Amino acid sequence: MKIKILEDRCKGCGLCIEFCPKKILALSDKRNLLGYKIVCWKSPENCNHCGICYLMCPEVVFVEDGEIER
Amino acid sequence: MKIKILEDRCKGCGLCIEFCPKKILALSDKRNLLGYKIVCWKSPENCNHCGICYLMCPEVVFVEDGEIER
Amino acid sequence: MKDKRILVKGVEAIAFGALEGGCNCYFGYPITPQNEIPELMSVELPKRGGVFLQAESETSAINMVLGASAVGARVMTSSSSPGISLMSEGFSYLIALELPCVIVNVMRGGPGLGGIEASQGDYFQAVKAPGHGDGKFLVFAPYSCDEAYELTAKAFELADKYRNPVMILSDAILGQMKEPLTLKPLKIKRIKKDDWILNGAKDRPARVIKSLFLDSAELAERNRKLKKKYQMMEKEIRYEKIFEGNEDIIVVSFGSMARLCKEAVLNLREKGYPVGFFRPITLYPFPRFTLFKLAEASQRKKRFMVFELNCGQMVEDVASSICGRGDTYSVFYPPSILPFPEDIEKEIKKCLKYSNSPKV
Amino acid sequence: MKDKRILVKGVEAIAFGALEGGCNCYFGYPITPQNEIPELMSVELPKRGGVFLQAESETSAINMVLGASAVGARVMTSSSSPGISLMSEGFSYLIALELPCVIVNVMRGGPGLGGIEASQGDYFQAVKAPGHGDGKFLVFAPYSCDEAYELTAKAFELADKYRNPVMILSDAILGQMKEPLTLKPLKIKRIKKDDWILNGAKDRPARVIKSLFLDSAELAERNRKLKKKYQMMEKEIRYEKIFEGNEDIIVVSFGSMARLCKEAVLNLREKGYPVGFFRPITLYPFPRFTLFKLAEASQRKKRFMVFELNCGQMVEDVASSICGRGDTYSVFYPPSILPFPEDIEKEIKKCLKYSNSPKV
Amino acid sequence: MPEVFKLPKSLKKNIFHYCPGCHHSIVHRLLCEVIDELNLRDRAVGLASIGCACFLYFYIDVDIVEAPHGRSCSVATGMKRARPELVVFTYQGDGDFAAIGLGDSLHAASRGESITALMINNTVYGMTGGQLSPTTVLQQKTTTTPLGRDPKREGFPLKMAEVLSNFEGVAFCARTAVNTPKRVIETKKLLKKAFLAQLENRGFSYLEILSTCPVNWKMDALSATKHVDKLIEIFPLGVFKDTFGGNSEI
Amino acid sequence: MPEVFKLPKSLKKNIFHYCPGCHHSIVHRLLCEVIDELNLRDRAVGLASIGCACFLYFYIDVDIVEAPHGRSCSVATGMKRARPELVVFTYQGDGDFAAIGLGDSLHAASRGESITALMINNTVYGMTGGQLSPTTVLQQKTTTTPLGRDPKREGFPLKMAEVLSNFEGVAFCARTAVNTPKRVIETKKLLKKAFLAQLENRGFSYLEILSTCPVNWKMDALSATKHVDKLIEIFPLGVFKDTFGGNSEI
Amino acid sequence: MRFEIILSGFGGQGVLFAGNLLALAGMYRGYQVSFLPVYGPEMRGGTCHCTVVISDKDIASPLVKEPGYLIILNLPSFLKFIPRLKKGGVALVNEDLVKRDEIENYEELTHHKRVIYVPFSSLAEEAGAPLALNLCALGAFNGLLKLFSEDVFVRALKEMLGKSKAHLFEANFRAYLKGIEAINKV
Amino acid sequence: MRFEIILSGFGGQGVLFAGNLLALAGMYRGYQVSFLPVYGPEMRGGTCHCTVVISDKDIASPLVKEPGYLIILNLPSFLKFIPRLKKGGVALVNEDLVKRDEIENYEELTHHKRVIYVPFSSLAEEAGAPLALNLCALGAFNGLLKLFSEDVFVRALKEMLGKSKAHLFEANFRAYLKGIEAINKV
Ligand SMILES: Cc1ncc(C[n+]2csc(CCOP(=O)(O)OP(=O)(O)O)c2C)c(N)n1
Ligand SMILES: Cc1ncc(C[n+]2csc(CCOP(=O)(O)OP(=O)(O)O)c2C)c(N)n1
Ligand code: SF4
Ligand code: SF4
Ligand code: SF4
Ligand code: SF4
Ligand code: SF4
Ligand code: SF4
Ligand SMILES: [Mg+2]
Ligand SMILES: [Mg+2]
Repeated sequence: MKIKILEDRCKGCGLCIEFCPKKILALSDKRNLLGYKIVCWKSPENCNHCGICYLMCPEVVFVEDGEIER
Repeated sequence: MKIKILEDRCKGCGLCIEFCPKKILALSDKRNLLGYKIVCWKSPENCNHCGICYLMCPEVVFVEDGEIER
Repeated sequence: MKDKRILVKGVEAIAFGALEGGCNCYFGYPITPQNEIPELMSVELPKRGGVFLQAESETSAINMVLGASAVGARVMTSSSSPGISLMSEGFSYLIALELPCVIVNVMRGGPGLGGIEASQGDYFQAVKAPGHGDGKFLVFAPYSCDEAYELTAKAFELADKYRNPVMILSDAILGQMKEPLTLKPLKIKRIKKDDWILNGAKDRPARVIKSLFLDSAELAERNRKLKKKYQMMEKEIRYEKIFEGNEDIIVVSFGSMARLCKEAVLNLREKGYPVGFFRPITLYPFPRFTLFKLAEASQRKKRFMVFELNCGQMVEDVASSICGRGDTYSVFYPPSILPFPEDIEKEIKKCLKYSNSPKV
Repeated sequence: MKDKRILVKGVEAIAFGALEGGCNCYFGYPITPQNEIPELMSVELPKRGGVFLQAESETSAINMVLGASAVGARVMTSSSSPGISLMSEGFSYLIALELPCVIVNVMRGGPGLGGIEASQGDYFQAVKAPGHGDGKFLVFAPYSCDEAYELTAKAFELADKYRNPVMILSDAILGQMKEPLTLKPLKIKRIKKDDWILNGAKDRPARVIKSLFLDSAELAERNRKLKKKYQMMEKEIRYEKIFEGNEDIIVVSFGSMARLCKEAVLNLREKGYPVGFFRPITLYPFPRFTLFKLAEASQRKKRFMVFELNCGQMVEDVASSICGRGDTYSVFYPPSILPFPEDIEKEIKKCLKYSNSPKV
Repeated sequence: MPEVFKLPKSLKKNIFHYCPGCHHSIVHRLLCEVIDELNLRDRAVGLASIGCACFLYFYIDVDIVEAPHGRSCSVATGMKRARPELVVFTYQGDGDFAAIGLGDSLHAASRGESITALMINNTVYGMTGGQLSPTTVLQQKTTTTPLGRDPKREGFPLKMAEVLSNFEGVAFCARTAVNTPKRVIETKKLLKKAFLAQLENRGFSYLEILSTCPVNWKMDALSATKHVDKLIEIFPLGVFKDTFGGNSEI
Repeated sequence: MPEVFKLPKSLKKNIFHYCPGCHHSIVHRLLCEVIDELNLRDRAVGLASIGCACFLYFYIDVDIVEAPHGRSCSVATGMKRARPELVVFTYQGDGDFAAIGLGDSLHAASRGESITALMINNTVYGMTGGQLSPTTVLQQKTTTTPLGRDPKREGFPLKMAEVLSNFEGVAFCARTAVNTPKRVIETKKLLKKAFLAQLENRGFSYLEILSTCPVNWKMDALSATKHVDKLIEIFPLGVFKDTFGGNSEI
Repeated sequence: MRFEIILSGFGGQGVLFAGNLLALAGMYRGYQVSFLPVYGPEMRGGTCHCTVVISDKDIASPLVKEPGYLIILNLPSFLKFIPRLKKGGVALVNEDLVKRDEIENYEELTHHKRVIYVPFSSLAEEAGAPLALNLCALGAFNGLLKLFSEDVFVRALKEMLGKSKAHLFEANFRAYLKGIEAINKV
Repeated sequence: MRFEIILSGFGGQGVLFAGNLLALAGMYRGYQVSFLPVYGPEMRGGTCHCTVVISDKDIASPLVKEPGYLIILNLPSFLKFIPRLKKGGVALVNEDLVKRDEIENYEELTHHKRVIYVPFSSLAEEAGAPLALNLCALGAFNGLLKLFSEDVFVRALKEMLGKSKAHLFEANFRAYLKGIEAINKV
């Protein structure tokens, strides 16, 4: 399974970054259309698919690749 | 102390009669201006001035003689 | 005598009318002088598989009405002046959400707690501002038990038709007096609501019933739509008139007061006085145009005497309807001082005598 | 420059006006677009030994106002349309109990939740039926921060003077815009209330403040008394007019809308168009007589264009004031679609061109 | 032993308008006795709530204002906040306090307003002719529950004293009755405590008094008075919260 | 373990309007998951209450009606009474449910209405800019308590789950939070139970969810999320009433 | 033909029941009728009254300024309504509770008015139905005016009593007959 | 003399602060001013804007249909307000967030309008005050129009920051100066 980041939705709140047990997420310098700096992978290869980022993200940014994007 | 019955106020509810420990009160056949049959003494001489009639009467009918009447 | 004739209070006639109109849910809170409505409904509705619930306040009652209406019930509430005030916010939402329902106000004398005798003090509230914003009710003012029965039944149909609350504006005389009522079956249309009610998004997109429009254009659009609806409602305008064209004076009055006035006018006409009678039955939309025409009916300038059980309210609508084409007189009886028909006759005769100075 | 000039929102100007008017108690509940009032009061009142309390709802807020007023406080609440509706019953009681207070309504677009942009949709509610029964408020409609400050301060004096609630009817444009306010000290009278307030029956008979009158005559008497009071209030009528007598068109408008209209009218007058301007500042009592006189000012029949941010409300009062002596046009902008002065100019020019058919 | 056979000073001489056997007026008398004994007349303000007791001012000789139905605790809040030196009490029915007024009552309690609230619980709406009240007991017939209160439909009787005892702002909270001489005497003590709580600024004080409504219960005065004993099985008497300490003697 | 990385079917694809770090939308997602898993979409009706979540209908794909501020439980009552086959839930803020709506909420609970009420407790009025709420904690600064909530002036925080647990009509009543992954999972379980209580017609079911309001708390998203732990000291998490029996596993 | 009647007495004297019954009987007889009670808290204590109109034409107003008939069950009612009785009108008065000599300016009050005293309370007690003095008064009224037959009255009374109070029919009817009997003797 | 300005950007970009500050400086300078923000839930997410009018005459209407000036901090704002800019009007645009090539029919939109690009975000970061891009924009604006002196501006800024944010003065003022500097180079 590949996790996709729906960048449009991210508000850069940092919750996923904080709670990811692998500490593999970070804020990038890139801004989305809403003006927020968005989340990005530091080392996706270390992801254990625990789902915590999905659980904690208030914006439903992390989805399985293939889920319909808006 | 003499207990006076303010007949105008009585509504004949019977609470005093029921609770008087001496059972010396009764309803008379007389009606007051409001149309209620009013309370009366059966045997005032047996009164022990316990005050229960005063306590229970919803209409403040029993007063010490000399209290201002309306 | 195939229709049953029973002796009932006006408020009972309203309740029977509601049942005839297909009312299947009632939510309300006790208040004099209309308690017979919930009391009757609490017996009748459960029998017919309907819902009766006494709410903990008028505010919650009107919001239960809102909920029941949103899922498709023919629902009603009833109250009296202070209770109606407590429903104002709910009224405004019902209008905005375009939810049909029937509201009965058996007015009592205000302001404040006031008194429970007959009054028409809530005329303005009913026709001008049932709540905040520009919303309006369709307002019926019956003046007899038979009419209360029929108008209330009809109210349910019209509420559904326009997706708008309909108010029955009554008062304590009509509400509390008994007179014979003919319980005749009426042809009240059931209107299909499957296309908008909330009943679970089964095999269709989910629906939203809302009044919040943060987009200016959308909000304006919604308001224009409502305004158009009110204009459409003019089709429902009803009134009663006794008028041949040459009367000098036209007595205007509604509800119970109109009963008293009508008796006075009929008496005077019998005696040959040139007095006509006009009774708006829909208070909103107001029969403006008919009144205007009445004012223009002949060359002679007419006097419109507006009799009300309040401090003068409907008189403003009469004045603005006739646009200066006649003179308007306000004869008002503040809540609780009821005139007798004889008193009204006297007032009219006085007015016939005196000159034509306008008094509004 | 001895008076301090600050840049504030209209709602802040209202709050400063209240403090200048001697307000010492505030009870209210948050609602956009007037939250700056309670927020400012929560800082300022405690500093001055006054009372600020956020109620759990508008209904309880207005009843806290009632309590504070009964014991003699200069008390105020503020809200916006839906919250104002929830206060209707309380309003009616305040009027009936003859308790002074100041109520601010920073209107938003209704009905229902509507939108929070500028609207004048609660005109009818404010001037015709703040609650059930025949009660009335004295209603001020400021159109600038300076005026909001002065009228609010004055409102406290007049509320005490008439023992009647006074309403400041504002809207989101005036409420939320900032402009310079001159914080000048005003001469607001303190009115003695020792003869009626409830402060413990020490060395005097106990007092009762009530609105329940089961005796018909008493209730009618109370209503007549109130009606007389409203007539007395006509002394407080205020308006602004730009008019020389020969204008063909008079633009009538209040509050923020009047700012837009005034700009349009001034522009047109500069260009030589025969256009006058009339702005009621007291909405109740309404400057009926002045308008009537205006209509009669010259032989030529005038056109009154009534611009409002609603679906047409004040236009009815204008029409009934001029009694057919002129023609009335309703130019209405349902809540949230705001015209610019340019648009208004266009409307006026259109009207100048076309013939004289009355439209109400 | 209270002083009997004396008309309390603050009791007006008007004949009560209550139905025969209605306990409202017993409570009125006790209230007047307490006002007299605590010397409150000079600074007391009472709230006449909407219900059978809305004419409170005809009987009790203190400053009184009428509150809209259910709003007494909010009106009292406004008064007390504006003039903390006043002693403010409400006199409310069960419909007024616990139905339409529930929000106002509980918020005042929760804020710990220093006021004294009295709720006369006769389990019906007396004034309007005997409709269901939040405190109507299960199976009780009223004019809007012709078949008796059914918990499936109308839910359960609200026990206000119990509910209030869980609120931090509440300083004193008790339920009593006046259907026996002993309870009348006890009620007066509790009434006094309820006022003392206010005088000492401890917070919200509440006294619930079980009462009768013979007319709407369709009973004679005596049966109604006895029937209160049945109510006590559902609404137990007692002090539910007392910042004076459990057994304090007044 | 819930099914992660799948957009719930009943979640609309609109981007939430909430501020960064606001937990409202976490609850939205969980709600959608539960609606999907219990297959409720066909017969669910939601109440969008006035508060930051008044746009519920932009996100949750079930029938939704807007309720006036505080009235959701009454509106829901009307719906459920008229159509008992519907599954009716409210989504309310602490201001909506416990301030202006307290009467409506408690009466619906007391009547045992078969509805599910969710209260998102962020201890302030988010929508209107951060004013005092009944659940604001002591000393907390809000725009209307610039010096912090003082129990002498504003009273004590209202603990709705505790209050409701004493009502006979309540079938299920719990408090939870979504500020850690574990709690998110737990919350979903409790949400499900709250709906099951309705599906089994047991009475009123209530779930209170502690939430954040970073903007009005004047914190960044992360601190706000952590701060919920502090709130839990005042508003303990747990199941306060459960007619399913204490330890039932869903 | 138009009869305007005001009935008045204490709260417990069954005045509203009697007025309602009267109107109902009138309706069964085929007349137009209206019945206007007082209601609300006014009912509690003090006097209680109602207005009945029976007519062969439509009744526009249920209000009556000067009734042609009064049925008076107690003293306060007498004092309140006698002044409104039409000249030449008839008042049926409960002799048991209204004593002529307790009334100041009695002559003036009753000038040009016919006052018929009947001891309704005692008669009702005699009939074994002390609470039915209202029925007794109705008996007297109909005995005087003969507005409707016994059949019609019985039907109306049974309707008014309904199932729950059907057992009271006999006693009530006896009191009614007592009233007729008494008026016939006057 | 009358300047009509609309400022627009994201919620967090300090648009309302800048607008308010501009009006305040105008008032200190002795002009009539008005400042009309958007408010309420609209503030949450999406674009946020406000209108400032500065004039030497009374300002009747705070509403502006076709502003003479725009201060645009992000792309959505550009798309929303450029069409309303008066012919011949000037738009100061945040180059960092508004890319010409991301805009369809750019030419048409900006016909007869002067668009000045300044990288407000980067400049603010350069100034060590990344959040002060709004001040940077104000610098550019006043640099262009020279409506008020530095004194007046400093007084207004200090007033706006109040005590609680006084420590931010330096950073904000640096960003302001950066803006002036940048515009002078254009
Ligand atoms: C807003 C409003 N709703 C309803 C009423 C009618 N009303 C008067 S008293 C009352 C209830 C009285 O019951 P309770 O409070 O228990 O007092 P009781 O008469 O039983 O002593 C009601 C509903 C009213 N006056 N105002
Ligand atoms: C009758 C009424 N009063 C006030 C408001 C304004 N208002 C909107 S939301 C809200 C409170 C929101 O607080 P809460 O319920 O806690 O929800 P949150 O925004 O915190 O999620 C208020 C007071 C309103 N819309 N209607
Ligand atoms: S939790 Fe979601 S919104 Fe927050 S930073 Fe991570 S992806 Fe972005
Ligand atoms: S799935 Fe788990 S490990 Fe992978 S990014 Fe998300 S939180 Fe980190
Ligand atoms: S004082 Fe006691 S004994 Fe005497 S009458 Fe009263 S109750 Fe009976
Ligand atoms: S208790 Fe009072 S009212 Fe009742 S019968 Fe005795 S004296 Fe009369
Ligand atoms: S109706 Fe009930 S509460 Fe009211 S006075 Fe009569 S007995 Fe008392
Ligand atoms: S204001 Fe608070 S509750 Fe509302 S969206 Fe923002 S963070 Fe969430
Ligand atoms: Mg009661
Ligand atoms: Mg909240």
